[in-house]
Amino acid sequence: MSANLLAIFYLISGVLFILALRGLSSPETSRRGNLFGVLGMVIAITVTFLSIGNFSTVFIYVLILLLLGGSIGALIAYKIPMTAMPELVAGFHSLVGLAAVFVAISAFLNPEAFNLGSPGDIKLSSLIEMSIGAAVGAITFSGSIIAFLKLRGIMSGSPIIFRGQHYINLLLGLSIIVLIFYLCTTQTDSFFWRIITISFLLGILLIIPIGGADMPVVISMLNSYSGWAAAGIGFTLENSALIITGALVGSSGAILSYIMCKGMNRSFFNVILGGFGGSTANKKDAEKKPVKSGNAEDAAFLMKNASSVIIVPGYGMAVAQAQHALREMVDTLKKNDIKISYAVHPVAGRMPGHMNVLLAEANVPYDEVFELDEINNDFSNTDVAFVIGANDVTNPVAKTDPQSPIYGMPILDVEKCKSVLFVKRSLSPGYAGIDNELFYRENTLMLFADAKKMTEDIIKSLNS
Amino acid sequence: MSANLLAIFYLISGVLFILALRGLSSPETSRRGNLFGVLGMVIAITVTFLSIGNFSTVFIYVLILLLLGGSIGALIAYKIPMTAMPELVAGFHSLVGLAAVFVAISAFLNPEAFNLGSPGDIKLSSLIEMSIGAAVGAITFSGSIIAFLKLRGIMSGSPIIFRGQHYINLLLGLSIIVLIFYLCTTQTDSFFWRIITISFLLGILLIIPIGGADMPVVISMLNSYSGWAAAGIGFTLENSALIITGALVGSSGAILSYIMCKGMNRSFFNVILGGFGGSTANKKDAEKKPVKSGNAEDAAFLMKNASSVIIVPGYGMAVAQAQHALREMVDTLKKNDIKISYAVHPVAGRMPGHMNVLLAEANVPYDEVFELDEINNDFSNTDVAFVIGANDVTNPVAKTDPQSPIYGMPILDVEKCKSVLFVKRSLSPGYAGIDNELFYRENTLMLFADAKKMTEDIIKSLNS
Amino acid sequence: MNLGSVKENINLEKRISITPDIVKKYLNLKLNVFLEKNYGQHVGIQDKDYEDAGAQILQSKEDVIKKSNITLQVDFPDENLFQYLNENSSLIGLFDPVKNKSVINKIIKKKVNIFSLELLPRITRAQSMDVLSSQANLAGYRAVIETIYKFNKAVPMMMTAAGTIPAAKILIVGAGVAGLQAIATAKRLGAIVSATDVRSVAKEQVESLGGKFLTVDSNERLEGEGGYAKEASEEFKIKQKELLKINIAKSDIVICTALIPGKKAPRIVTEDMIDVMKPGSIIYDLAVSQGGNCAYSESDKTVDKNGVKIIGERNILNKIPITASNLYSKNLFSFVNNLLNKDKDKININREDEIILKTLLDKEI
Amino acid sequence: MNLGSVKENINLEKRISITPDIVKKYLNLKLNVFLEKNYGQHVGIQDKDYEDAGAQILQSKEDVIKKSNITLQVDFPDENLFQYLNENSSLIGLFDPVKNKSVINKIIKKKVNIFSLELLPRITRAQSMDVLSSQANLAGYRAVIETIYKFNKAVPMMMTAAGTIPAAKILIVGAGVAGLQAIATAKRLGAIVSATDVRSVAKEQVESLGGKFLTVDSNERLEGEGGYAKEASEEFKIKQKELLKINIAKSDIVICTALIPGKKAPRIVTEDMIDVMKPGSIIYDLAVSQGGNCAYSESDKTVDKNGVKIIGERNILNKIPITASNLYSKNLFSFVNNLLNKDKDKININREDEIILKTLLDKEI
Amino acid sequence: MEIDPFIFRLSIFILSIFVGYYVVWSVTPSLHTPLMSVTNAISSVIIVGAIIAGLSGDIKSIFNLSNMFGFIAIFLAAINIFGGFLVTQRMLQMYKKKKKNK
Amino acid sequence: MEIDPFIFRLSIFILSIFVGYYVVWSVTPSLHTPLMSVTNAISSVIIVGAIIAGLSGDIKSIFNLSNMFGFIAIFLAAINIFGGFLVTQRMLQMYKKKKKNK
Ligand SMILES: NC(=O)c1ccc[n+]([C@@H]2O[C@H](COP(=O)([O-])OP(=O)(O)OC[C@H]3O[C@@H](n4cnc5c(N)ncnc54)[C@H](OP(=O)(O)O)[C@@H]3O)[C@@H](O)[C@H]2O)c1
Ligand SMILES: NC(=O)c1ccc[n+]([C@@H]2O[C@H](COP(=O)([O-])OP(=O)(O)OC[C@H]3O[C@@H](n4cnc5c(N)ncnc54)[C@H](OP(=O)(O)O)[C@@H]3O)[C@@H](O)[C@H]2O)c1
Ligand SMILES: NC(=O)c1ccc[n+]([C@@H]2O[C@H](COP(=O)([O-])OP(=O)(O)OC[C@H]3O[C@@H](n4cnc5c(N)ncnc54)[C@H](O)[C@@H]3O)[C@@H](O)[C@H]2O)c1
Ligand SMILES: NC(=O)c1ccc[n+]([C@@H]2O[C@H](COP(=O)([O-])OP(=O)(O)OC[C@H]3O[C@@H](n4cnc5c(N)ncnc54)[C@H](O)[C@@H]3O)[C@@H](O)[C@H]2O)c1
Repeated sequence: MSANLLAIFYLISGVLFILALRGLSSPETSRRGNLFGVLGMVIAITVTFLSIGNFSTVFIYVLILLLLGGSIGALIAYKIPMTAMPELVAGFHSLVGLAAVFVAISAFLNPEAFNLGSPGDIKLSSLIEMSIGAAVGAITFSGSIIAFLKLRGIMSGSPIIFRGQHYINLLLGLSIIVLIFYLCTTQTDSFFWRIITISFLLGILLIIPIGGADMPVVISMLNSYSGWAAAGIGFTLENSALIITGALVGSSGAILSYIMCKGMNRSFFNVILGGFGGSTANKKDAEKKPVKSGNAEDAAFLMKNASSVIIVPGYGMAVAQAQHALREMVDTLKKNDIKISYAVHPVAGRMPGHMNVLLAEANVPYDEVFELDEINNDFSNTDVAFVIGANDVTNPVAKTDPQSPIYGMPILDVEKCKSVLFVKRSLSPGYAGIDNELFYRENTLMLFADAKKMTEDIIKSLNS
Repeated sequence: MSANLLAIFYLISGVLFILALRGLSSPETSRRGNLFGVLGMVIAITVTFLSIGNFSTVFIYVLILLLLGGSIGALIAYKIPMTAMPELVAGFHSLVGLAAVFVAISAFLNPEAFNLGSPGDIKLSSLIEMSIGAAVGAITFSGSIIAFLKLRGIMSGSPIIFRGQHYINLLLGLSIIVLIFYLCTTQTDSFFWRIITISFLLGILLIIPIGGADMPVVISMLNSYSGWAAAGIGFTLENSALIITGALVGSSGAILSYIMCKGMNRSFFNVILGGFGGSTANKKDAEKKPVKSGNAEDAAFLMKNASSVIIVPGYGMAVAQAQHALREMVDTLKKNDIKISYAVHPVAGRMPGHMNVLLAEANVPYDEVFELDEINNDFSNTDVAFVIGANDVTNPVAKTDPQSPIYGMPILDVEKCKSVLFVKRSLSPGYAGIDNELFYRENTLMLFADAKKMTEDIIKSLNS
Repeated sequence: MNLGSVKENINLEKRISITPDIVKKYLNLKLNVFLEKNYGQHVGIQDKDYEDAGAQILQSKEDVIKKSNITLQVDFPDENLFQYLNENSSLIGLFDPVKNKSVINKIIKKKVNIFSLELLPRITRAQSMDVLSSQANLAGYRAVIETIYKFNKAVPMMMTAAGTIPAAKILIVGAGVAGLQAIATAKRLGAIVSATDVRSVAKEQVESLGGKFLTVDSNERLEGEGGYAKEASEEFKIKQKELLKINIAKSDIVICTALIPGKKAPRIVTEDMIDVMKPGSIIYDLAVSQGGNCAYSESDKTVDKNGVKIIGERNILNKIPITASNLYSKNLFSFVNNLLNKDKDKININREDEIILKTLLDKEI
Repeated sequence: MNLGSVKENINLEKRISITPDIVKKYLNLKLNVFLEKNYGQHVGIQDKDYEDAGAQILQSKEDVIKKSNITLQVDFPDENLFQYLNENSSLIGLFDPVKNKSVINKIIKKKVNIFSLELLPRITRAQSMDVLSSQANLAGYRAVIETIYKFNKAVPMMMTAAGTIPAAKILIVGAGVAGLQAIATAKRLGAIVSATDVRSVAKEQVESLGGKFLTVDSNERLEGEGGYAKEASEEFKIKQKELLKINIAKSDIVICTALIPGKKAPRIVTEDMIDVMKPGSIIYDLAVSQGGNCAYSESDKTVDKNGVKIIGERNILNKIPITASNLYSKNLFSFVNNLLNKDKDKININREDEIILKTLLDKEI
Repeated sequence: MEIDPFIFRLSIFILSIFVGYYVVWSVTPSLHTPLMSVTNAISSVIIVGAIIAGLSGDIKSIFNLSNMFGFIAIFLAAINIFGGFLVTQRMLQMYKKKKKNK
Repeated sequence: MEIDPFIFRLSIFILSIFVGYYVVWSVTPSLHTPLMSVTNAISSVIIVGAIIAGLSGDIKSIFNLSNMFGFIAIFLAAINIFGGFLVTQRMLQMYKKKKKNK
């Protein structure tokens, strides 16, 4: 296979990878996007084989390795519960990181195979590239392992912070640079190995101060690192597939973590460097039971893809005066052919008929408003319950715990819906002053915000 | 200057152009974006000079040409009224197109200078590239000229359509391809000239069937063509600045025309191919007095940058039940520190107090609602009047024409505002059945849509 | 020039023609204002308030009328006062010319220019004088308040721990000025509101207030001149009847406002419809003085038919005399202002002016 | 088991304890329902309606009481009927134990279990029986309707060709259940609503209905048990007075709902405040039967002070008897349901149950 | 006047960074998790390097240290390729199911 | 094993197309007119070609036909460069002014 043809194919696979990411811009095209990714990978692997062309027995081993690894990967992918997604991705990252390190080592050991010179006399530029690749790969590897352990719960999710942490990291980083410099000037093996070792250490130290809540950002950042590592190796191997894809993954991962930080209202640098300021907040989090909290986009997505939604208004809607926004949100949902009803609990709010006043003000048609008895059986056939500023009136403790102050009150069985969205500002209790265990359920997503603000944001997402 | 350094500088200027376009993603960064563009251009030109390096007397001529052209350009840029912007851009495009043609001709005449072989024995790939560049450049040139003439009013803005138009265009397009093929096989001069001639013709034919209203789309499309032409030349000259920039301009122009079509609810292909279907609508437009019609973004932009806005509600607001959306829009504006009042005309709507009922329903505070006498003097100090579904109550004919059925009615002097936005579905009259001359005023922008829809769209724009 | 007003017969009419605010406006036009003693006392306005505003209080009706070049009233002054009316003076009010021909003729004989504001043309320029609109609007509002007051249930929907109170269903017959304001008021209170009318443009107007429009399925065009309705055909009436019968049976409150200018009010709610109404329901017939839209309705009486109350009041505006007077007096002021010449120093009966031409009763009838 | 109810003294009390809908619910619990002849006639419910629902109509009060194991009333039955009450039977109603000690003692002597629902604890489980809430809610609604009916102006703002009608200003004193519903109703009608209360949580609640809260600047915590208010200190009262004086002068309508459980209602609107009110203004004192929040207010009278009307009614719920009865009877049903044992075949006076313990008047008082 | 291929690679690298930057901004936030997993899967193109490393050099000395590292890298990357794409597919399938229910 | 530079240029070309595609989507619609005018200005990089064309070849024969075309192209492109960027600046200035008024 000619070098030109090879380069063209690598270009094609790079473009396919771009299309893969692009596909995710909307759920409709997302699956096609994934297929593009697969195709790109197949092309890249195939032409690589073809370019080497020595279909000896070794080839069989490689194939076996490929299939073996593939089966393991597939097995993991099928077996893993969806909730373990973040740690899975972290685990996978560590593999990429390690692979990058190994490729770099291999090139370092046998530079002739890659046209990079001979051992002890490797081309300067290649040497720099491969050590950067190896270092970044090693950081990715050990960092991902820590992230994995934290998410898996094997290591405590709370940040580990000690004095001078940032200085040590800085020192390690600088020493890597110094070592690369020495490696280039002396071409001594040992420097190379030290670079890798220190990088492993740095990876660990970079991640341990980061709290569990920030892990998704970290994972995306590690993703970015693995991209840069691949790009580094790509330069070494003069392989444009690696360069394109590495740069793509590198920059998209970095941007993604930035976007996620913005979404969570956290400072990007604090998260990446770990432990700056954010530490106390994290400590408090650790003591609480875990809740799943989402944003307006998640809520919009869930409702847009539902066929029926029940709105459960409560006192918080009244406080936020969110009734008009709510009505508008419902109008938007209705345009998507989603069936909407309102479930009004007899004591929702702070005065008899409180919700009715507000819903009437927002011109909600009377025939969409149901009282508890009329609608309580419908929750189990409903996709989403959108609980906006209500709390006590959904609390199942009223049915189960005779000691509870609200025992015996009929409640709206929102938990029977496929998903429950709770819009409120915090985990604080309602009028009765008791905790609501629904907040911690599997099928609950908390939307922490002022009810009006959140509803408006959901409208925005629904429209975009 | 070494070829490598040159390539790096070209890359830098390409990146600067990317940043220039990127800067326009928000008004705040837009001016910086433009500066990036200038910088990129300066770098590209400078290194080109340096790469040639023969600072002979000729160099002086070139400099003079540059400055002469520059002064003319600057003069035009300063003298032209802002309203003539579209035709100006069209005119400029024609220059780029022509320049591309000339560069291609120059290369064709003197291929040695560009390392492309010798006359009559030009490298195949270069020949293809330069003929594509020349053809696209020629189309851009003649097309832009037509667009310019139409917009300037020298040519009629209405589409010129004749039977078989599309077939002729197709034929011309095919013949260009055939000619390129012959040119490559025979290396005969005359084919090259014919390609250019036919392309000029094709450019004219492509644009004449397109109506004046669609011109902005066309201009953007021509922009795209000029980009592709530059890219073609870039391949010929093996110049990465031209390739990067050409591809950038080419794709961004195409996408921009697509986006604009979507925004205007027109089919992209109909517009680009011209005359498909849209013709009748255009003819009707031509007979009416001209109104300026805008979209939600324009309205949002105007109001966001105002310091005070007066809302004038009318019967249309009631029909559309837009009061809640209106209230939300006002809330959003208030967050931007814009002073808002509502001006309620005594007979707005169809019943005494009609507007008050609806504004109260939307919880508009009473102290923001003013009657005619209280507020009529304020219009002259107000930036924007947002007239939503009102018509008769703003019609100045009530003051001027004793024959008019509404003569003698006091009216809200909205026309005294810096800008007046009218939200209504069409130019149809209101209750009194008379035309409102305000629609045709300089400082009026019509927002044709259902009042609720438009208000919601404005909210979206305000938030984005 | 002098302008005056005497006390109405406050048993029949509680509105007044001049409020203290308006006195000032007349003074600005250089008109003197004369009022009878205790002119507004029955609505809580004291003579002192008038004097503070610049009016002059006279002891007797005669004194006022004798002094006045323009006399403003709601209803006729007492017949024995007619003798004191100045020749060429103007008398302005709501005189219902169709019913009061003889009285009017008496006044015309005295060479008094009598203007009756019901006759005002519905042109844009006359909107500020349009008494019918201003008063009908309040009547529509008040009719809802009256019925809700008499209604033995709560109107808005309330879902409470002790069960759900369903929203009351209110039907408005005739969606003119009064009907629309009734719709708005009922909507505000949380009722389920529907309305019907013969004019097809009414549909959009009703919906613009959030009400439901009951459309009679017909292609007759019943819009008459000036936005008023024409009388409907028999076929239309039958269709309307079918539609209403179903809807009235479901309604808790019905408010009737349908009128046809110069004709007897159409009879829309018939006996059989009332028969099927739930006991406790209420019908308010605002059209009662023009003959009524509803069977059984009688002026100033509440008729009870199997638990359905049918209320008819000749003058519902007596229930909100202050607001009604405020608007009425402003309407009169606009009218007087238009009646004066350019220098505002004399009355100028300009028959070119449609407003003056149509309202002036100068031929004996 | 049998359950019965006799006609109230309909001059004082128009509410009833059992509606036809509820009859069915009792039958489902296997209770027989006995009612006196013409039990609901005064509110338009005929004996036939009850019979259709499954109740048995008896000719006399004695018959009903003699048959009943559980007697449901609003107020006491006539004293001469006490003799017929069965031993160990239950009598349930609103008996105002503070005021009616002697009558209650008489009944207790008869070994009758008498339950007074005012004493219901405000716990979540009791919400469906909470008569005070259900009735106060309606009272708040109705108080607004009453005052607006009596008000001689229109309430909502209307900008019209004949001038602008300003929105009425309504002030609500006490933002408990009744106060909140009054706020909601007044808001609906388009009034400018403000409210005040001693409890600081009331602020958020008032604002959640779109009202403006007038905060007395104090750091006293006046929230008592069960969400009720405590009596305020003198200092607080002085501050409140200053605040209210300014605001009442601007108000067209004031609705007083302030109560402190077990105490005389606080006197909040004083003479000097009423002096500065505009003539035509109206005060409705819902607290009148507990002593009134307002100077001059008297039960079942409308007092006129310089044109300011002060209205006090002992039982405003007589004005919406149907809705009030609907909710009251449902409250009673929930209470009875809770009173029965698990198999619903006998009364189970379970003193462990806070609801029963607190409402049962078993010690002579 | 020959340009060093490194310059071209640099251009490609920089342009790819821009593409990556923009592509992600256009992804809807609700798809951020699948995005993460698909980029992870894609980043295993490193396998290209691994294959080269594993199969490079003389066929006889193919089991020397250098190649062994390559082999292991192939194995690791293979896990990631299959695992990554499949898991993404699974996630996206969830989104689809919801749609169909409708 | 040398790769033809054309391939690299092709890669650069294609990646630039992607960048152009994405860049435009992120521009707010209210800036579409300035966007059009700035891309127009940028498209005058064709001047690079023009300069090469104008100044290429032997210094003595510099006024032959080929170079003349180059010269004219320089002139045309120069108009566009100055005109384009300046007009864009003027437009953007308007946006700024409005902001300041506030
Ligand atoms: N209806 C009646 O007559 C009446 C009378 C008195 C008492 N109650 C009692 O009131 C309760 C009513 O239940 P409910 O579910 O309606 O209310 P709730 O249980 O009191 O819960 C209201 C929730 O709304 C949230 N919230 C408050 N302001 C908000 C805002 N601006 N944006 C978003 N969320 C906001 C609060 O959580 P965050 O603080 O985390 O945001 C709170 O947990 C019952 O316990 C009932 O017994 C009813
Ligand atoms: N207030 C009263 O008591 C009363 C009573 C009777 C008559 N009038 C008369 O009514 C008029 C009131 O003036 P006005 O300015 O309020 O109303 P108008 O002059 O009647 O104008 C209303 C405008 O709203 C537009 N519109 C209708 N539906 C719309 C929708 N869904 N979305 C957006 N726009 C919509 C219509 O234009 P498009 O069709 O182009 O959308 C129409 O031009 C006066 O002439 C007055 O004399 C008043
Ligand atoms: N030009 C103006 O400035 C101006 C001013 C005020 C009112 N108007 C318009 O004039 C129109 C009539 O107003 P009005 O209230 O004085 O009218 P009205 O009092 O004469 O009649 C009341 C309503 O009853 C309806 N009606 C008549 N016969 C009916 C029947 N058989 N069944 C059902 N409905 C029936 C009429 O259509 C009208 O809507 C309205 O549309 C109003 O908007 C115009
Ligand atoms: N737990 C429940 O389920 C439940 C049920 C109903 C009501 N509640 C709550 O109980 C509280 C009281 O309700 P209520 O209406 O029966 O109370 P209430 O009738 O006893 O008093 C009415 C209001 O008057 C206020 N008040 C007392 N003194 C005052 C003064 N000097 N000045 C101003 N205001 C004064 C009180 O704070 C109260 O808000 C409310 O907050 C209500 O939400 C709870």
